[in-house]
Amino acid sequence: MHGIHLTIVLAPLAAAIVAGLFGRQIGRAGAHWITNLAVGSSFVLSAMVLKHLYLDGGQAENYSLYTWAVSEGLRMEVGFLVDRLTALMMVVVTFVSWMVHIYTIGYMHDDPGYQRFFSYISLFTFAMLMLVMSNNFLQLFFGWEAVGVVSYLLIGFWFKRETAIFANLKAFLVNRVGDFGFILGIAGVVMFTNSLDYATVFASAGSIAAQSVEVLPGIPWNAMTLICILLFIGAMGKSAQAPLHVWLPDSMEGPTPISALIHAATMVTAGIFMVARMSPLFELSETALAVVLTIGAITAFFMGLLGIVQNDIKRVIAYSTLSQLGYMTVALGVSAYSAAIFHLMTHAFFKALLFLGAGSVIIAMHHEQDIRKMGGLRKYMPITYWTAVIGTLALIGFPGTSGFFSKDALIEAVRESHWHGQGAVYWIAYLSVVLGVFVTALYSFRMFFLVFHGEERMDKETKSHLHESPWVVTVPLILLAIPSAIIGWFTIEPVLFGGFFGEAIRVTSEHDVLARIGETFHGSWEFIVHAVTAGPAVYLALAGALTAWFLFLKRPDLPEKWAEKFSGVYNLLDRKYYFDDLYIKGFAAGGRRLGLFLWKSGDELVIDGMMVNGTARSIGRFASVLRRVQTGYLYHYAFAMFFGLTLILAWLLWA
Amino acid sequence: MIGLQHYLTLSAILFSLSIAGIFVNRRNLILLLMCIELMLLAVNFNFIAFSRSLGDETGQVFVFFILTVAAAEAAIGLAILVVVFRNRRSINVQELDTMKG
Amino acid sequence: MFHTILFYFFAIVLIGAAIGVIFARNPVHAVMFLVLAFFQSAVLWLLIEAEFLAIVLVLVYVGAVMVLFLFVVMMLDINVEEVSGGYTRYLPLGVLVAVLMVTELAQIIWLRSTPGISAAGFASTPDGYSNTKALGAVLYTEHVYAFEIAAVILLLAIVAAITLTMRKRPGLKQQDIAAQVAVRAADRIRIVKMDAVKPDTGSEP
Amino acid sequence: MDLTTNMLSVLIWLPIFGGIAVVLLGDGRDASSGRAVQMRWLALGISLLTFIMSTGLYYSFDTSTAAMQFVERAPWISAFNVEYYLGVDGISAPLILLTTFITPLVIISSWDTIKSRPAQYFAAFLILEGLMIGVFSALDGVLFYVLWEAMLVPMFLIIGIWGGERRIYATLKFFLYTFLGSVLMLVAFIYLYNKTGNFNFFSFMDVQLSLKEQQLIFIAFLLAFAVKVPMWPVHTWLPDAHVEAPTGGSVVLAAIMLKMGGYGFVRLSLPMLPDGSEYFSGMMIALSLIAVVYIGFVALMQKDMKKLIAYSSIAHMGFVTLGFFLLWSTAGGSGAELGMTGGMVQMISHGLVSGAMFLCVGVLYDRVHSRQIADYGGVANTMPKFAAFMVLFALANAGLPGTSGFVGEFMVIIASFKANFWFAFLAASTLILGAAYTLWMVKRVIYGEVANKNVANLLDLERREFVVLGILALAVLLVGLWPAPLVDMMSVTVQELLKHVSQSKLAGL
Repeated sequence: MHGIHLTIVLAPLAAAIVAGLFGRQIGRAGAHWITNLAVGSSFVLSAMVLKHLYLDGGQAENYSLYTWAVSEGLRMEVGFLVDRLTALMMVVVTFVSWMVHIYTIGYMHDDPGYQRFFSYISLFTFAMLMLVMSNNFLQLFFGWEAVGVVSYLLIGFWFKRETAIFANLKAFLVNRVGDFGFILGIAGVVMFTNSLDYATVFASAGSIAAQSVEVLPGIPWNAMTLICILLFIGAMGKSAQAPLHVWLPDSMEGPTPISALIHAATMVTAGIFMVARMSPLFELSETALAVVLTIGAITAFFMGLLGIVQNDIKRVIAYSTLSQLGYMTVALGVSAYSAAIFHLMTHAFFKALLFLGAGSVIIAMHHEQDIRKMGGLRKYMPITYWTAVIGTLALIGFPGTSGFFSKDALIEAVRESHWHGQGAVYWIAYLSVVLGVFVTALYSFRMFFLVFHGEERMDKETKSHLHESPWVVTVPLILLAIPSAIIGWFTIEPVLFGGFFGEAIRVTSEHDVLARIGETFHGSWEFIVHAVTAGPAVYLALAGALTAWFLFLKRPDLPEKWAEKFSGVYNLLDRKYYFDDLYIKGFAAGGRRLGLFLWKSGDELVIDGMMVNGTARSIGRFASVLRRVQTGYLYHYAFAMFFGLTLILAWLLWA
Repeated sequence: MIGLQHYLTLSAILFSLSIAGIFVNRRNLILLLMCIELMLLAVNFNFIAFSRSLGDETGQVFVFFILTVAAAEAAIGLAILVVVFRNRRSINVQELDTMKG
Repeated sequence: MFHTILFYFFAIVLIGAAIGVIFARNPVHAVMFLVLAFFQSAVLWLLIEAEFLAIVLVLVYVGAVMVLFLFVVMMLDINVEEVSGGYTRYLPLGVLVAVLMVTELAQIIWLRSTPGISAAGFASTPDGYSNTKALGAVLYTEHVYAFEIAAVILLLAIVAAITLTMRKRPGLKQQDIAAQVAVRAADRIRIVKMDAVKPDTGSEP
Repeated sequence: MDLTTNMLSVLIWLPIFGGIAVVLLGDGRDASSGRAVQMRWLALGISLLTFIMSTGLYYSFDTSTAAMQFVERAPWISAFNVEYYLGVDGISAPLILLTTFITPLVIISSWDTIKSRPAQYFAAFLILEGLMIGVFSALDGVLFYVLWEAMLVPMFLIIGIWGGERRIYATLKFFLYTFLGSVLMLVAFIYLYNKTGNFNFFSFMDVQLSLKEQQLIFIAFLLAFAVKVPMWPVHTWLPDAHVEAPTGGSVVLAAIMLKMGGYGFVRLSLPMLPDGSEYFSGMMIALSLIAVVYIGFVALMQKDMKKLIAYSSIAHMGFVTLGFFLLWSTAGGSGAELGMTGGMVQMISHGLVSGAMFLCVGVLYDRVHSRQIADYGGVANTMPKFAAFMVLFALANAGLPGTSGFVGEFMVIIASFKANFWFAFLAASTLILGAAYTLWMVKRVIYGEVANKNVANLLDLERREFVVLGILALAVLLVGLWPAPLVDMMSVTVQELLKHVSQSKLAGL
């Protein structure tokens, strides 16, 4: 299997290098053929790996490829850990990536940077695979940063746009804030275990939890809590959890395929994957889990609210992504790691589908992204429309769709997570995820109705050119719609309750909410019936959809009126809770001002002005006094010599 | 009896006089050169006196060399003086202040 | 006793001559005073049996160096009025330093010297002692390198003096060998390109 | 001549004599003359030959011992027991390789951009190369000092003759700063000589010194090395020197000369003065962290690309000194080896990355004759190949895993976490600050619409520039993806060194 693993990882890399360095030689067709072939074969091989591990009952493999460096007994290696968690991620990543590769052929058809784009997305696939297949923290961090960099390059793909290059810098820096915590977390792991290897670290997790550190002198902290929170800060950056979420909406400046691939399906879920992978650590710190839960809940609800007021089709989906990532984080926080991964998987399919559908709309609209200028597209773009229906239903959790299974299970898990206590944390989390369902349905259908139904608000010129997208665009939509619709039905049982992940995810028995739900689980159909009869979630979703229908199709005048009436709330949402203002005007501007101050006052005034040049100046002044002594007359010098001689003699004689 | 000390005293007086000469004569480069000759003479006195007192001829050998070098120095010094005079039409020492800081 | 009188006599004349050198208005007089000083020194050296050096002093110094001085003094058209005088300003300081120096040196010589040295005069030389011979014996053996170097220094002085004082007169025709050797064809001949001029045939009848 | 026994001498003297030959054979004419063309080929040949020979150093280097290798020893000034004593261990060998690697690249990069007196320019670099190799291999105080100071001369000339407008100010500042610092080093050497009777580094290591003595000598060394590194607050010569230096000068200055300071700390301060180092380690760590954070902010606001990179060099070198002085802050010394190895790797990596960054700026400067960020914008439109390199090196500068910039930072951050959470916290802030200042510059220079006519007329990389940057890019990636050979080269020596450092000299008194 080692050869297969290596091929899965290296094929996209090789394709990226060829397409990137020799793009001109192989031409446009060459670039998309080679990258598609590489990623396609990665997908096929990943599927084989998954089959081998699941159906054939193969053993998880954990091995190192080569030693990166060894110092002080700390082995820093590059290696693979391929268990079912990894294999599932590999399949999801390579599948979505492949779809996006195909889709790109149509979407980027006229772009001058065609080969470069293919090179980047293949490179991304490589980096993401490195991340998920890693068996140690070093390689995890490598993949972590590498996907960040490719994301940086891709957001700034249209580097002539000022907004794009602003967004990519912002994305990278905010991610770096997360990585800042992440690397400290890794350093903490090394401090307590002197190892970077997952297996070794997990084996000694208990001993970490038994120790404490004093970050602030005099206040001992549980070492595991510290490490987990630091690691989670990394996840917050990458998975765009509040308050490090600000980069994700802006990242929509990148081409739509990468919004689907990177900023919806794969990279942003890296944080979720990482926490799930670290479950043996997180399980040992309830404080850290409570932090995870709270952050996730806040993100899930409040970011969803923002989606309601956005008008850019991609930004609406971006805020939806934020909200769904919040859901996953909540699942992590209640120790339902499997549920988080399950939602991650279904979300990857339907969110990629929605993004690609949005991209299809954008092509048709000639790169118009404002949903207020769309409407009634249903009859022009039937395939896009129907796939969007599936995607939207999955997103809001319509019974039977994949999103329904994952989200409902997740909400159930939160409800069962009584071990967090009945206090504020529990209720914040529970209310957030439940009310979030309503919000999700509201913004999803708002967008859906505004784009596909209602009056046609686009101008004549655009309207005359409206037509369905070419097959390279629609085929991926269809291929993604299929799992979006049905995969939940088939996989919920094994993934959540069947111990699919085995040893990959470790949950202590008192945290194991999924096991408790599993006791009452009797098949997918029962699950649907149970949800429809018992839970408020399904009805909230329907209510949200109806509200959207009422507000944006029936009475489109109402939202505007309300926006004026409640302008305070509306502004708060429209300005995204002022986070951007805080970061740009507060931190970024403050940093620049501090830099200017340190440079002008510290370096130039104090060090250079007073210390360096000041010394030089005072020496100069002293010298200009002294130079008067140097008259230039030789006899003066001779005289000084003799005079000195007599004085010395006098001193020797009479002193 | 005339001994070492008398000669040394004489030499000291001669030396001091030539120093005074250097201070006093600041207009004339030739006089400065002559004062230097006088100074060397004073040094020679010391050498000879000590040589005799210690009964070692090396001191006198030194005087021999000093005379040689002094002759060479006088020749070059005078040559420089001639060049200076040719260039500046004067041998006034106070005008030679290019070393002024 | 006779020795003592001679010493004091010549010493006083020597000091007087030195003072003369310093204060003489006319440079020629100064040179003459210097010559006198050298003569007195030679005699004083004779008194302590340094005959060779005494003679050399007279021959080389008085005979050659002083004459050189005289030549220069006379050759250069020095404005005596301008050169002399003006020394009164520095006179007190000069005298002060001189007196201070003499006092200090005298104190060292008379009060602080090793007891054995201060006592008597110089020891008399053994019979058959020849100052010149003794000097030669060390000069050409022990100090032969220094001797050679001294010769080189003298040669250097000759060369230096000549090169310093030699000058090119504008009218003089001289060969510049370096320039002749370094010359290239391009410097000597210049090829001028011109349009060929046809003989004007039109005007020919 | 047996190469393995005289290897170091050959490496030192080949470029020096080569440089002298280039000066003697070259004339003072400008780059267009045929003689100048021959001379740069000669210079390139010599530097390449040196590099090829130095690979022999790598292949026959024994990584299993901490003892000095390729030792050459001969009396030099016997009156003072001064020796011509050379040798390398795992600390100096990588730095020598870095030197021989960078110099040919510098020569190629200045191939026809130096218009006046090119032969002398190349000769200066060759001589500088030899002297730098000498500093890295000298094991005798006087030899070390002489080479250390001699090194200033070619650099002084390179900045002073081929530099920019304010070159005189910059050279004077550079020279006085570095010279003042190193004079005290000589004093310290003489003091140690009085104690031991020779200038041998090993006898300096073995001699017993009281705490007071160690403190004073440490300060003397500190001034010399801190200026070279440069540490805050004696860093202000570096931005000025870099800005005024020609591209090649900047590259060598950043890539190799700054490493002298770090090298001095590990070769002299730490093993000779363990207790003095311990006494001052808190201060050293504080200064290093100030360098990382303070300079990170200052770099953010620079308007001149070279100044920005110069400031980022200071911040990166802060990691080096941080890694070196962690020993006494960690519990039981755990993390010290990691930190020191990290510091060493960081030196090598910084040599590659900052050199490459300066070369990138040089490429732009050669075309537009401006280093101001504001004069550029949208360079990627006209120079796509260049943009790719620039972005790669910028990311390496920001410490991206997979590039060499990451390796050292990672090790040092991990080690400093073992010492104190806040050390690691402040050190890790470079992740944000480094990315901010580097990528902000990239954003303003590389990305965006074509800003002006100069940018619109830019020509992409020539083959020569492409080769130089390509080689550096490969090196940066190689070290980033597989640092094991480099780390293995150092590890035994670092362990041995730490054994020395953790042994107090006070016990015997």
